[in-house]
Parts: sequence; structure tokens; C-alpha cells
Amino acid sequence: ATLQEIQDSGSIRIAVANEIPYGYVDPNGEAMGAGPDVAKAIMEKLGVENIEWVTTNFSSLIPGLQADRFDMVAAEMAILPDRCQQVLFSEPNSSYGEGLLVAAGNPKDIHAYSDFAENPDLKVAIMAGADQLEMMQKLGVDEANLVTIAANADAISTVSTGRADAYAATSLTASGLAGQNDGVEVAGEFTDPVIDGEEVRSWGGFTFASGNEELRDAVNEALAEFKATPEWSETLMGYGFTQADVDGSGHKTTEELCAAE
Amino acid sequence: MLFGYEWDLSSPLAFAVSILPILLTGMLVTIQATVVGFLVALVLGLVLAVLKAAPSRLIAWPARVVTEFIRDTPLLVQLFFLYYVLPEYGIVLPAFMTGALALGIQYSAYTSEVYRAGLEAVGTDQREAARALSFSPTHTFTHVVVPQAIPRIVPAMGNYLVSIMKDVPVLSVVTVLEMLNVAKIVGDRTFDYLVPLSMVGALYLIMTLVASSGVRLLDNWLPKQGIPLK
Amino acid sequence: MHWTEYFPPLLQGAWVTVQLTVYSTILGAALAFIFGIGKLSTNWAIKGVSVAYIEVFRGTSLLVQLFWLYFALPLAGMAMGIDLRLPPVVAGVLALGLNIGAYGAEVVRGAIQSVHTDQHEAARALNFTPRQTLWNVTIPQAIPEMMPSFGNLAVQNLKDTALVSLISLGDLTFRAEQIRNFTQDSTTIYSMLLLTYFGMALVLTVIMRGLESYVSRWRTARS
Amino acid sequence: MTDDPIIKFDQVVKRFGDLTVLNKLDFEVKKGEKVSIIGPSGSGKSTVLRILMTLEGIEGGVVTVGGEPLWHEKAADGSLKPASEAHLRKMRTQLGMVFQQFNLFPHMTVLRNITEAPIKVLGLSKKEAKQRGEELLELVGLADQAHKYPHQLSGGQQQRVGIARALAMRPNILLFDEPTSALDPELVGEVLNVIGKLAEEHDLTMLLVTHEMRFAREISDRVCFFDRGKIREEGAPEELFTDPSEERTREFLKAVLD
Amino acid sequence: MTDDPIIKFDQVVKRFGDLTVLNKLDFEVKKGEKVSIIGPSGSGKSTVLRILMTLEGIEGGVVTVGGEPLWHEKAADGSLKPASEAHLRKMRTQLGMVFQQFNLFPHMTVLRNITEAPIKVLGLSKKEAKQRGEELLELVGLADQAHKYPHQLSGGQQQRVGIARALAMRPNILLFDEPTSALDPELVGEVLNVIGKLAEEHDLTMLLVTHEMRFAREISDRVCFFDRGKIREEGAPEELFTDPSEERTREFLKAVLD
Ligand SMILES: Nc1ncnc2c1ncn2[C@@H]1O[C@H](COP(=O)(O)OP(=O)(O)OP(=O)(O)O)[C@@H](O)[C@H]1O
Ligand SMILES: Nc1ncnc2c1ncn2[C@@H]1O[C@H](COP(=O)(O)OP(=O)(O)OP(=O)(O)O)[C@@H](O)[C@H]1O
Ligand SMILES: [Mg+2]
Ligand SMILES: [Mg+2]
Repeated sequence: ATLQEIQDSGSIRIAVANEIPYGYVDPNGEAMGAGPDVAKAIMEKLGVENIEWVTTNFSSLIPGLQADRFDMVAAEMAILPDRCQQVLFSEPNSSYGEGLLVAAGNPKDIHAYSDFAENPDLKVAIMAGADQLEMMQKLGVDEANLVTIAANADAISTVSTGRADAYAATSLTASGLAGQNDGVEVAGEFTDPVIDGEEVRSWGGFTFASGNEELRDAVNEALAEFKATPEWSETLMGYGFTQADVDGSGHKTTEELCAAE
Repeated sequence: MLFGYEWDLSSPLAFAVSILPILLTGMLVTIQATVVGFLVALVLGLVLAVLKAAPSRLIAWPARVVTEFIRDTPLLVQLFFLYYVLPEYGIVLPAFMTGALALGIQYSAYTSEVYRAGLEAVGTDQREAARALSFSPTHTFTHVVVPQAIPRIVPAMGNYLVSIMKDVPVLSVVTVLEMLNVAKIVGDRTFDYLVPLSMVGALYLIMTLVASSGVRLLDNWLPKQGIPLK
Repeated sequence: MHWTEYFPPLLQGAWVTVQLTVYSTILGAALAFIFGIGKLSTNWAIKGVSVAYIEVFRGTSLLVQLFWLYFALPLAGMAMGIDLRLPPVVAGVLALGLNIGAYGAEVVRGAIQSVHTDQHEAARALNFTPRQTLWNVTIPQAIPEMMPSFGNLAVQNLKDTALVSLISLGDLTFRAEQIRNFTQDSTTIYSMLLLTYFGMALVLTVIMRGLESYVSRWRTARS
Repeated sequence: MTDDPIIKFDQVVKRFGDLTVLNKLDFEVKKGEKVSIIGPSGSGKSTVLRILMTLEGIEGGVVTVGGEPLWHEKAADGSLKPASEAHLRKMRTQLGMVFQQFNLFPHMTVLRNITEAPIKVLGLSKKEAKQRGEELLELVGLADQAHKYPHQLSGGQQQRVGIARALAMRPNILLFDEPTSALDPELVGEVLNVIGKLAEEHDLTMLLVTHEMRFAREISDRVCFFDRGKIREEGAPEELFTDPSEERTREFLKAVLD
Repeated sequence: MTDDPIIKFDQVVKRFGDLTVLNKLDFEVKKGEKVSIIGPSGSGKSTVLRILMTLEGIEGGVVTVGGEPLWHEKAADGSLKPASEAHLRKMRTQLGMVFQQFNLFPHMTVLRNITEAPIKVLGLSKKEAKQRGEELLELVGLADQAHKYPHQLSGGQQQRVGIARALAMRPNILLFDEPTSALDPELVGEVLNVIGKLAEEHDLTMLLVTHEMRFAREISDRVCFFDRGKIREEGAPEELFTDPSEERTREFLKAVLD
């Protein structure tokens, strides 16, 4: 729907992908996470009273926007050039680094994404549609050693049962999952992947269907206002983001991120 | 790129041609899962059929309940159960094996009925004739009952083989890289689902057609002189 | 989360599953009649379309059909300039109904063919039109013939609804997955899930049996 | 009974694949006449009735019913062309048929078996049809069975419903194809009684294929002996049964009367 | 024919649920004797044969075959205890049975139907069994049908194979349960011929349940009339057929001979 339609009806459909802490819906249907909380504040500013939350697989977020199944995605999806060709991104809301979830005790002694390229016996799980795939490909990890899972939550079982030796995700996701189960932990002494000579850091933003620039611009405006308040950094840090993550959010613009490469 | 094959997005046709080898890699897994699942269903179904026919109610009745339970619950949920619950009890099977096992279990409920119907259709008159000729029970079973049951069992089993093949895509939810999963990954990465998913549909039509014809050929080839069918 | 707290979300999901089952079974039954009768048509175009429908939907996997409707159809629509973006519920009901309808069509065809030619001759002798014969003579007699197979298909359909969880429809399985994402309590949640489906299937079976004896009451009426 | 032939077979040929069942059959029935057809199995007796009831087509010759060709229509230039379905529908309204296996509709009550066609085909109102149906059930002695289903009746009762059903369409011509041969011996009488009553009291033209020689003799104006798709001999029942002129007829009668 | 009873029923009781089919039956057959059993449907005729063939157990009394109890074994202390499967297996080898519905194995050729049991049960070599099988096919007049499957034969031929199959096990006693009643009338003769030939030329003890009275009369040494699980009357065929002493027998014969 267009901004006009949304404001007229006072209702917007926002999707999350069930990733703690970026965006998720608890079993009672209450949306939580860095994305949804900020989105709620923005919608309040835009005068939209009612948010209809949609949960879907991460890999369905972009197709879902294209298919008009929702108006906006609040999943802190990383802003990547490829994706910019498919959908519109707001300015970054957050930034986050990478992490690894491994079995308790880290039996395979894994500390970096590049380990999977160097040791072809190791299998690494990634989520369908997530940007870790691109990183692995750039690092030269063999396709056969990638285990594609459908949802974050499957990672615990996948890693703790040894179906994959590690799960590559953002540091926040990894620590969130590690906190849920004793069979897994966050890989210690983690070395951030370096790709094309740069340490990987991702910037997450809100996502819109291409052509819906008005809505994006309105969200950008409201987001900029909100980011200027202390409420914003409190929200993010409440979900485990570090001060560095919060500061990092302002280091790049979407334009820069989309144009990279 | 997937499995070492690059795709070519210049036109739908070029895209289709370029991802065909990728889909065929997935098809191979589909076929493997079908075959393994079918074999499991054949064995497990026979076990269930024998248990259900057991003279003791203490055995027959639970076997019947188990069959009904398997038959009435979704393959997807059974698969989740095997994939996520068994490891909690220390049984960790690779995804492919878990999937094939789930298929086999689901279909064992159906194959057990096929066995039962096939064996029951061999009438008591045949068993009595064998008894009057002093055949041993084993000989009666292997040389009188089974040869007459086979022509009745084979076509029904063949139909279930085809059904299993159509259920293999469910295994994609536990990371098995069968054809649909592969197509879905291609779609996720290219944002074009139309071509890969349509190709999977077409390839499925071909596979089921070939499999059904194979079953029919096998059925025609089987000797069934005078054995009353149906 | 205590396991008793699983009930409210699971019940919400179960209600969605029930609705999906009902809608898609009704859609499937309608399609089964249309194309089952169509396959017997003497008009080659109608017959051809019916055969094609039945073969395509029986020859491909339900999950492929579901994904195609959900992911591929909007793109096909875009290419043609038509908006074919179906909401998940519609895609789910449509995929389930189309799939079960193709199987049902074969049942309908078989049952119609099982009605004896005697009956057609009697109808012709009474000057019924072919259409009147079909609706007043053949189909009422074929329906009891179909019911046992329809019962099996309905249970099959109930089981198949679990697949719609994969296109993010909040059915029973989807809710269970959501809870597992939170709690990682696989054993409890999947056991409850299996039992719920089993219970629903049993209820459905009883309903279908009741329906069967209702439509075949003329066979069993006693003097 | 008048002299107009209401039914006329003129050089009619009927084949099933290689088998020629009727080979240039000539055959006439006058209005109001009661004709019995007898003959060995496979001689084409049923085929004659089925052609009249438009259940089987013909390969040659012309059949006329009430002076109009049955399986043909007159084209604009006066020549005959194969009948359209509409023509057959129109012609069929003149005929009714009683089947060997009754062929009742098992899913309808007795009364609905009788009223369905008048309502749907003749367009009678439900009330009218019901009243007429009840009269007919009275006629065949089943007034009290109106709301039963066919399988709840004996064979003899079912066949009487079959007769009532055919009569409900008010045909001019009533065809009976061995109406009693699917019945247990003790039930034959009640059906023959009803047919006999019809023959006596109504002006219907009746064509009856039967193996009940005694009955054929009683009710028929004429008996035709069929053999291999031809009428071998025909005549008044007294003559044909007591003093057949053909050897073949004599043999047949001897076999069935023994 | 000697005077030893090769078959003896001593106060045998047989029940199916509540229904007592044989009520303290006494019955003897001497070695080499040909006995026909006649009687109304449900009187227990088949049951007698099926008990002998060990297809049905008994609830009371003792059956002896060749002097040894069939359904019992002598325990160490001389008392009788129910027979083990091994005992039944041993006893069964003395008997052969020809079934009403032939019960041939449809998936085996005619010759294999006959040789299967001699090879697998008696342990004959294939060559021996085949030779013997061919002799038997000669005997029943089917030497040229050895390699056909049962469904390719007429009913009469199938039943003759059934007889050859039973004979292949070299039984002392041959049981026939209405061997011709599933056959079309024109095929009955060829089967009766074979049975008659056997009766004449062999020293077999034969027990024949039949409705073919004329045939029973010809070949039997003795005819037993069964009624409600009892032997009502027995005797030489001439006596029993021409001058039965019991009213019940007379009625039965009158009904079947008409
Ligand atoms: N639909 C058909 N297809 C092939 N042959 C047929 C068909 N209907 C009838 N016939 C053959 O046509 C011949 C005449 O059949 P018809 O039924 O008219 O004989 P009938 O005189 O009524 O015999 P019956 O006394 O046995 O009823 C028979 O040889 C029969 O086998
Ligand atoms: N397996 C069974 N279970 C129950 N009742 C049986 C069974 N077998 C036979 N009977 C009953 O036992 C009675 C005697 O049966 P049997 O077959 O010995 O009769 P028969 O004299 O051979 O009759 P027929 O001439 O009809 O063959 C019948 O009333 C029959 O219904
Ligand atoms: Mg006839
Ligand atoms: Mg008997």
C-alpha cells in the first residue's frame, strides 16, 4: 500500500522473520526486537495506529514485499547492493558484526568463517536467504559444506546434533541462540571475517517494495528524528546491541551501502 | 552459483538451461530418497502387517493403533519429530536418512494394508488344498500364498512408490537438497522463482510418468496365469 | 514456558487448520465433480482440459504446487501484467483444493462409471435428457460409491494442511514451530502436535462416516 | 384395434460388429394390437424392442412409429437423413418399456420412481404427478408401498413398479422384455396379472417378449416366432401353438413346453 | 476289500459355535471299500470328509484311520491326548482329497500341480515325480495338457487334474467332496468316468459325497444317507435306492430323483 493509503486506513502490515533479537513475534502474537520496537515508534510518529504483524521465513521477506503480502519489513535485514536492486531500504537503523554458534565446548575449535574454507571437513549452517552465504562464497567455502536451514531456531538442533559444526550468523543472533540452550555456545576468540580487505559489518534497515519511495522517505524522516532521541539507543541496547553497534549505525548511508562493490 | 554451476540470467530460456544441471543434481537426491524411503516402507509395512495379523490381541491391537496413528498424522510433523526429537535421546541421523526414514514410516501404514489385502485374497481353499497335500506351513506360505499374492501386491506398491516420490519435497524442510529445495535456493538467490519452480513441476511430471509406466510394465511382465485379481 | 501454556497458541493454529481443511475439502469436492464429469465428456475440449488438470496435479508434488502458487505465480502475473499475488490463505486453500480435487476427480469418474448401463437405459426410456440422467440418476447413485474414498481423501487433505506452514500460514504446525523456536522443547511440542492431528483425523473420519451413511440411506433402509 | 400399423419395420438391418442380428426384418403392429414375440435365445427379440425404445440404432431399412420414421428425419428435399437427438426425444414419448431386470432407480422411493419423469420430462406439477403416481400404484396393487425403496420390495413388486413407471409417461405403445424371467417362480403370477389387466382394459399397443407360453396365448392377438433375426412364423395364438406350420417352430415349442 | 475298518468314527462330536453338526457319530469304512455319502444340504457330509482330511478338529469322541487315532496321540501312560501337528502330518499322508471347487494352484502348470507335493513332501526326485505325474495325467486322460495352466482348462479337465494331484501322494484313502457339482452338466460325465475307473481298477478306499445318485449306485459298495449329522440309513445301493426303510430317506430320494 502507498503511504497515503496507509495513513488513510491507519493500518500497516509489517513483516518479521522470527529472529531474536532483530525482529520476532512471541507466541502471544506480540512483536518484539530492535526492528519492531523502532517501527512502532516510527508508526506512531506517522500517525498509523494499527500494525498488522506478519511472521515469515527470512527467505520469503523480499518475495513477500514484491508480492505485496506486507508493506514493510522490520527484520534489520542487511543493506546489500544485490538486495537494493530488488527492494528499497531505509537509512540504517542498526549495525552489527558477525558471530558463530558452535556446539558446547567448541569441539572442532572453530574461531572464524575462514576456517570453513581452510578445513573442508567442517560443515557450516546458514539460514536460507541470509547474507552469510555471500560471505562464505567470497571466502571460498565449498558449496557442499553449506547446510541451509529455514529458520534461526533450527540452528540449535543443527549444531548441537553435529549436523553442522557451526552456525554462521550475526553476533547478536548467535548469542541469543546460545542463551537458549546448553548444548551450544558462541565461538570464543572470534575473528571477524575480512572480505575484500574490509572487516565485515552489516547495516540493517527497514525494507519496502520498489516503487514505494514515499513510504520509505516518510519512514526515513521519522527514523532520523527517533535516532536523535536517547530512547532509540536504549531500545537497541535493551536487545543486546553494544555501544559500538549503536555508533556504527551512523557510519554509512544506504546510498553508500547500495553502491558498494 | 550452486554446485559449481553458474546461472545465466540473460533470458528465461538461458536461465532455464543454465540451472538444469543444478536441478538434476537435486533430482538425483529425490530419486535416492524415493528408493530408500520405499525400501523402508516395504520392510516396515511387512513387519506391521505380520504384527497386525498376529493371533495374540496383545500384539495385533497395538499394531493396529500404531498403523492408524501413522496414517492419520502428517508426514511433515513426523519428519520434524524424527529430526528434532530423536537427537534429544541421542539418536542423530543425517538429514537424508531421517527424511527417508520418515517417508518409510509414513508409507509403512499404507503398505501394510497392501500386504494384508494381498495375502487375504489368497483364499482358504488354497490353504486347504495345500494342507490336504501335507505341505508344511512354510512351504504353503512361500510357494502357494506368496506367489499368488505378488501380482495383487505389485501394482498397489508401485502406486505408493510414485506417491513417495511426490512427498520427497517435504524433506527440504530438514535441509535435504532434493529438487524443490535446490530450486528454492536458486530462487532465493536470483529472486526468480518462476523458472526454477516451473521446471521442477515439469520434471516431476516426467518422473511420475516414467515411474508409472515402469510400474505398469512390471505389472504386465509379472506372470499371473489365472490368478483371480480383484 | 510451561507446557500448558502451549495450548492457547496451538488452539489458534488448530482452528486455522480446521478452516483450511474445510475450505479446501469443499473446493476439492467441487473440482472433483467438475473435472471427474468433464473427463467423461464427449466434447474433446472439455475432456482434454479435465485430463490435463487431473494429470498435472496428480503428477506433481503438492509442495511444488504450493510453492509455485506462492512464489512463482506472482512473478508470472507480473510478466503478464496481472496481479496474481495471492495471500497465503488463498494460495494454501487453492493448492490443497486443486491437489485433492485431482485425486477426487478420478474417484468421481470411477463411481459414475460404476453405475450400471441398465440405469442409463431406463432413464433414456423415460426420455430424460443426458443432463437430467446425470444429475437425477447417475450422480445420486454414484455418491455413496465415492464416499469411502472421499473419506480417505479428506483425512489426506487434513494432513496436507501441515505443509501450508511452510508459506507462513499460521496453522497448527506453524504455531508449533513458533513455540519450538522459543522453547526448543521439541519432544513435548511435537508429541502434542502429533496427538492433535490424530484427534482431528479421528473426528474427521467419524464425520465422513456419518455423511456416508446419510447419503447412502436409500441403500440401507429397512422394511 | 384399427388397421393402421402403428409400428412398422421395413427391411431393417441391425449388426453388432460382424454379427448381423436383424437381416432385413419386416414386421408390423397395428394400433391397439397385443403382440407376443417368442423364440430361442439370441434370436433378436430384445433387439427389436431396444430399437423401438431407441436404445439401439439401426444399420439399414426404416422403422416407423405412428407413421413417422423413428431413426430418420425427413430432410427439406423429402429424403431421409439420420435422426437428431431432438427427433428421437420426440418419438420416444410415444413408447414405454418394462425391463427384464426392472431397472428401477434404487435411490428413489417407489413413488418418486414413478413421478420423476412426468415432473422432469412432461413438466407435470408435483401435485399432479403424485396424484397420478398414486393412481398407478393402486392399479398395480402397491398403493401401500409408495414410500419404500426398491430394494425393500420383492422382485414381483419391483416389476409392478416398473410397469407403473412406464405407464406414468402415458405411452401409446408399451414394450415388455421378458418382464417375468428375473422373478422367482412364485412371483411370476402377480406380474402377469397386472399385464393381463392392462391388456384387457386399455387401448394400449403392447409388444411382449416372453417365455411364458401359456400367458402369451391368453393375452395376445398375435404371436410371432423369431429365429435368427427373422420372423419364421406368425399367427393367432391358437393356430401357432396348436398347429405350427414350420418344423423349427414345432421344435422350439416342444423344447419350451416340456 | 478286507474286514478291517480303515476309518472309524467313534461317538464323534463336532460343533461350530452353538451348532452341533455331528452328534456322537459312529461310522466305519473297511479297507478298499467304496462308500457314497448322500443327504440334504447342511447335514454334515462335507464335515465328515474335512475331519478326516484334518481340515477341521473335533470336540468329542475318537476318529481312527488305519487303526491309529487321527486327532489324538497315545501319551506315555496310554491315555489319549490331542494330536500334535507332527502327528497330524504323519496321518495325513494316508489320505487324499478332491475338492468341489478343484482348488488347483493357479500359478503352477498342470504338471507342477501334481509333482509339487511328491517332491516337497514325499521327497521324490524331480525326474521320478515328473514321470509319475505324466502317468497320472495319462490315467485321467490329460497327457497332452501337462504344460498348461489351470485357467486354460475346462472345469472337467481341472477336476481331473485335481484327482491326479490327490493320487500323486499315493494315499490309501481318497475323499471326494461333491467332485462334479461345480461343473457344467456336459462336463460331469468325463469326471465320473475317471472316478469310476479308479473305483474299478484300484484297491483304494474311497469316500464320496455326491448328488449323482445314479453314479453312486453304480460304483458304491455301500451308500450312507446322512441327515442332521447322523447316519439315518445305510446299505447296499440296490436296497437303499429301491427300497429305503426310512421315511426320511424316501422323501429325500424322491426329491432328488425327480
Ligand atoms: N451390445 C451388443 N453387442 C454385441 N452383440 C450383442 C449386443 N446385444 C445383443 N447382441 C447379440 O445379438 C444377438 C441377439 O440378441 P438379443 O438380446 O436380441 O436376443 P434375444 O432374442 O433377446 O435373446 P434372449 O432370449 O437370450 O434375451 C445375440 O447373439 C447377442 O449376443
Ligand atoms: N466353518 C464353519 N463355521 C460355521 N458353521 C459351519 C462351518 N462349516 C460348516 N458349517 C455348518 O455346518 C453344517 C454342516 O455343514 P456341511 O458343510 O458338512 O454340510 P453338507 O452336508 O456338506 O452340506 P452341502 O450339501 O450343502 O455341502 C451346516 O449347517 C454348515 O452351515
Ligand atoms: Mg432378450
Ligand atoms: Mg458339502
